[in-house]
Amino acid sequence: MKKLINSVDAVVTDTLRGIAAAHPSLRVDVENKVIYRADAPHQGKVGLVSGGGSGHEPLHGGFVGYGMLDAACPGEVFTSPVPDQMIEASKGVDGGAGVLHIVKNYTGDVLNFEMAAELCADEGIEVASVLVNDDVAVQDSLYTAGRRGTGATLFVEKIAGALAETGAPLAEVARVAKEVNERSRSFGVALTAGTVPAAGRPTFELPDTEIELGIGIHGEPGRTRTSHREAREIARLALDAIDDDVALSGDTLVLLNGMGGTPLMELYIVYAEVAAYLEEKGARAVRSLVGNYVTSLDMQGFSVSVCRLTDELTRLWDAPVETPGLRWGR
Amino acid sequence: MKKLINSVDAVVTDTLRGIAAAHPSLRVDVENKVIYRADAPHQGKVGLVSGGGSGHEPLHGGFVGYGMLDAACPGEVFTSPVPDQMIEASKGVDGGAGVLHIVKNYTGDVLNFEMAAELCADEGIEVASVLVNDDVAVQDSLYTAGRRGTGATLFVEKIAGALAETGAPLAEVARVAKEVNERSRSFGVALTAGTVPAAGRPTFELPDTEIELGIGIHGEPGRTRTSHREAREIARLALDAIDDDVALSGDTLVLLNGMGGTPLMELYIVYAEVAAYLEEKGARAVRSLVGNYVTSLDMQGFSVSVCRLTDELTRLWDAPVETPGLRWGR
Amino acid sequence: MDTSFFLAWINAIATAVQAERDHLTQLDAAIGDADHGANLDRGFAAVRQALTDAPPQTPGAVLTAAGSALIRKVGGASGPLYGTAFRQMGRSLGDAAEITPEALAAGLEAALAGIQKLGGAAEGDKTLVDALAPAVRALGRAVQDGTKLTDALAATEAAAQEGARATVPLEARKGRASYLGPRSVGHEDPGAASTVLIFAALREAAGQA
Amino acid sequence: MDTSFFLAWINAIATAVQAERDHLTQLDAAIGDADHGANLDRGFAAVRQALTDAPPQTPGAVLTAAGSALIRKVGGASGPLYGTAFRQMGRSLGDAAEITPEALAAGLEAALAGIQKLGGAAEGDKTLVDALAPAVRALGRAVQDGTKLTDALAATEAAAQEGARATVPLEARKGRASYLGPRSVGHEDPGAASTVLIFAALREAAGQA
Ligand SMILES: Nc1ncnc2c1ncn2[C@@H]1O[C@H](COP(=O)(O)OP(=O)(O)O)[C@@H](O)[C@H]1O
Ligand SMILES: Nc1ncnc2c1ncn2[C@@H]1O[C@H](COP(=O)(O)OP(=O)(O)O)[C@@H](O)[C@H]1O
Ligand SMILES: [Mg+2]
Ligand SMILES: [Mg+2]
Ligand SMILES: [Mg+2]
Ligand SMILES: [Mg+2]
Repeated sequence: MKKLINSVDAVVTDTLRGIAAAHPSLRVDVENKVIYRADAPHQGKVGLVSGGGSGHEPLHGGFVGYGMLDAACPGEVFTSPVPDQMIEASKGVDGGAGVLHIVKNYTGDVLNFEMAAELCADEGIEVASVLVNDDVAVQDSLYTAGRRGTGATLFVEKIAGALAETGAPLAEVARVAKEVNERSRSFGVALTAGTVPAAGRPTFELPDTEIELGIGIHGEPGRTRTSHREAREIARLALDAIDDDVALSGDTLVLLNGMGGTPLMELYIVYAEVAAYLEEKGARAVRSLVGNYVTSLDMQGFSVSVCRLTDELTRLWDAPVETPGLRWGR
Repeated sequence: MKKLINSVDAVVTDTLRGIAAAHPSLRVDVENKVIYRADAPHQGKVGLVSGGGSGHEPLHGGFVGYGMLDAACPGEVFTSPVPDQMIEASKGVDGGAGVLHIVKNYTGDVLNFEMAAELCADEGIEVASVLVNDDVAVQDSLYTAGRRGTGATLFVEKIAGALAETGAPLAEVARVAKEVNERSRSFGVALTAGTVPAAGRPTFELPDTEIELGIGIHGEPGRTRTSHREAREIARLALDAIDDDVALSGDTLVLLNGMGGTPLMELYIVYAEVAAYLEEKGARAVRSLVGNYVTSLDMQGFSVSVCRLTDELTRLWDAPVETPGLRWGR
Repeated sequence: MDTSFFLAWINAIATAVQAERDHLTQLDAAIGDADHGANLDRGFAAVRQALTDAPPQTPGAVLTAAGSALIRKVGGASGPLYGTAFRQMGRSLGDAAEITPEALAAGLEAALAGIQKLGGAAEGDKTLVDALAPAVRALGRAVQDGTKLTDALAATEAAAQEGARATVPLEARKGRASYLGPRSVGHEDPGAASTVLIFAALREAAGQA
Repeated sequence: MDTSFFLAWINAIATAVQAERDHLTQLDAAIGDADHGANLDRGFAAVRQALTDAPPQTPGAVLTAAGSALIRKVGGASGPLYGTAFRQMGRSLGDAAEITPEALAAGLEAALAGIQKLGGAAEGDKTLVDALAPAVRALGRAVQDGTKLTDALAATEAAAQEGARATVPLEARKGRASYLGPRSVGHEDPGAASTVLIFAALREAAGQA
């Protein structure tokens, strides 16, 4: 394992120190591991809090700022944060209008956020939660943990954040967040596995001739392994999985997301195929992002997320945002 | 070699197709390999043209837009573009106020841009050129090719672009571009080498215990190899090299740049050490960027670029910019 | 079993988790996200710290403090689950100074109930419940039969061990491993493996008492 | 030497460059950026295309067209350098239909001068000039001595080969390899190696003529 770190134990703290140094628009509580908008709380505005394991940067800390999150709680690498962080964050951003917890659907995240929400209620903070579960690679059923939350988290954070900025009440912000999640689907492909610092070697081994389909963002292996092939065909495999789940049509917002170790050049090459596929289906990517947004350490690969837009969602997507990871209109 | 591509020969064209699909603000001439601002040329505005080998994305195509470049010419991977591209681009962006060529100091780039500039002059387009040569890892002398152009290219493009947007004349825009270059220094470190698609395997081999110091952005090996160590010490090695060349002091603009295969988490970890080092020297990073901006395919590693700011440069850096790779104030 | 017995138990768990850290992480790498060993090691180090900083005075207080530290420091799925288990067990022991085998068995039943209420996993879902539930049953039976405590705890550990081993052929329905669907088959559940460590530590603590 | 001789030469270069593509790229990987083989292969494929699309009628026109195609299609350092070389040689040959050995030697001198004017490299800088300059001198001497053309070209190739080999111990002062400083020592310059191919192709063309 070769990484730019000081020590395996300090990766999260050192990352937070770097974020603090790089972004004067953020206030970073390194000890309690919470990243705030420097100007939080905002009186009368719903506070948005998210969090999850580290290793997915810029998610979530890079999305704290005007028009998106008010605070983010980074856990250890690939490990959900603890309730203390979420409680601290919720207190710090509550401007009297309540707090929305944006939770990716992983057992750990769900349990820890649930505990935090209960304790927040005890302290008189109104909390609503939205669960993001966009990953079509996972079979959903009443008896399983359900689908993972992946790339669509960015859509939810951006769009709910834009609505919160207008002064909308908690129930409304939670409603739009849920709608974005329901209208979004994702699928991921890995060329290589990432290496968790504490583990010291890649989570799984992939020969040079194979790829993993249906991977998540925690280095877990995918559902199936198949032969490596042209970008065009790989993009098609990913989009077929999405299209099988919910037919692609109309105006869409597309995130072509790098897993951390894949160069932008390759992401653009895949994006060209994604755009062509959508057109074939009679859908259109009217908004798009291509780059590293919801990563998995140094994993090579990509995920594609598609949100079927409504006029409201498009308008909220276009609204100004000013965060380290996403910025326009200001 | 495992890459998300359709074929080795099509990487540049396919990347351009992806850029075209993702960014409606750009006009991409895939056949002639030129990326333009969709609204170019601007009457009375100096046109900014840059270009260089592909594999450094988002440089240069990702920096085409309001407040930065008017056009970019991507060559084959790690190969400078050809004069035809530069001539085409210069014609396409000339709004009567002349064109500035921003050229990274590599023999190939220099020679091809020189030829293009001569042919542009023949066609009545006024061209000025600025050479970027910020890499302190290369010993400079009258008898060598001189220092490479690396991360500071982004500074030059942003700041000269901002000045051009004000309607400043060609000589002024060229003057500020040169000033930015003169005030900037860079140094790069690799943990692994990138793989040129046509070559099929990494340009050099590095054991798990070693790193390369003083690497460029073309997969060329560095000046020396040393043992892998803590991020803190590696950052110090890089900044010592810069500080030895020109003492670091005062207000600075810092780019902590990923080489393409290094996750943002590690870049932040290094940035924390960079900020601490500067403070130790009595300098301050008053502006900064942390991320993948001037990359080298899938190479793992980073480069750090420092520009000693003046009030004028700070103001121009802060001016609005709207490109796929850099965006604020609009 | 007095306060120092429970302190010894927790200590033995911490030592075992540290020794087996890499093994647990490797199990988690196969069907999870390669952090179970690191999670628990971080958690039980924090537990040790908490018990040193403010030494609890009753068995119940030891377990409640341990559970709280796990919830505060682990994160992930195992933090709230094991944390809740220890807290529920602590609550079940009340403020008694000396714990009978019957109370121990009842406490572990409460732990299991807490985990199942929180995580919703049934036996057969390929989670730590698959080791915990048979262990709790084995202890209950042994105590009812009046078996000697050390023998009862040996049977409990064996049941946990067997339950853990029996997770290998299962397809996961809960936790991260469930994302793998059929590919989760053929691997031992890391949480079940760490549950075995907890019962081995319990047997050890009883052997030394 | 007539137009078809020069077409045969260019053709032989293109064939050799394609065959040696990986070798040239590997040389460039050691001290450059691993693209010299790909660059020249792309360039000479374009040259072939250009010569087929609009067949030139004189030796000079063949070389000028080849040089222009290289400038248009290669990029990098070698594109303008080799491109200029062929264009300068083409200009030096004028519109003669038949080229004497003396004119060939003069043409290659013009090529060398063009490269040195553009790139500023002297002998010993570890560039293609280190193969080209001795080859041009060897041809000049042989022609002056009235050596038979095939022998003269064999001597030329040998001189290029020796010059290329002599780049191994040098420290680069021009081109990308210069960034490596002392670490460029111990490797053959890729451009020098491709220059050898050009002279081998010339000897071959003469042998077949
Ligand atoms: N819903 C659940 N109920 C009971 N145990 C669970 C549940 N989900 C996960 N687990 C247990 O947690 C273990 C994983 O713990 P850990 O790796 O520390 O957390 P994470 O899965 O968040 O990375 C699994 O092996 C499993 O035994
Ligand atoms: N200034 C120069 N003068 C002469 N030859 C040069 C000069 N710079 C580079 N070269 C030659 O170019 C070769 C490299 O060509 P190539 O790899 O195609 O271009 P690039 O260096 O742009 O990648 C070197 O091996 C060297 O022989
Ligand atoms: Mg985890
Ligand atoms: Mg090159
Ligand atoms: Mg885990
Ligand atoms: Mg080269």
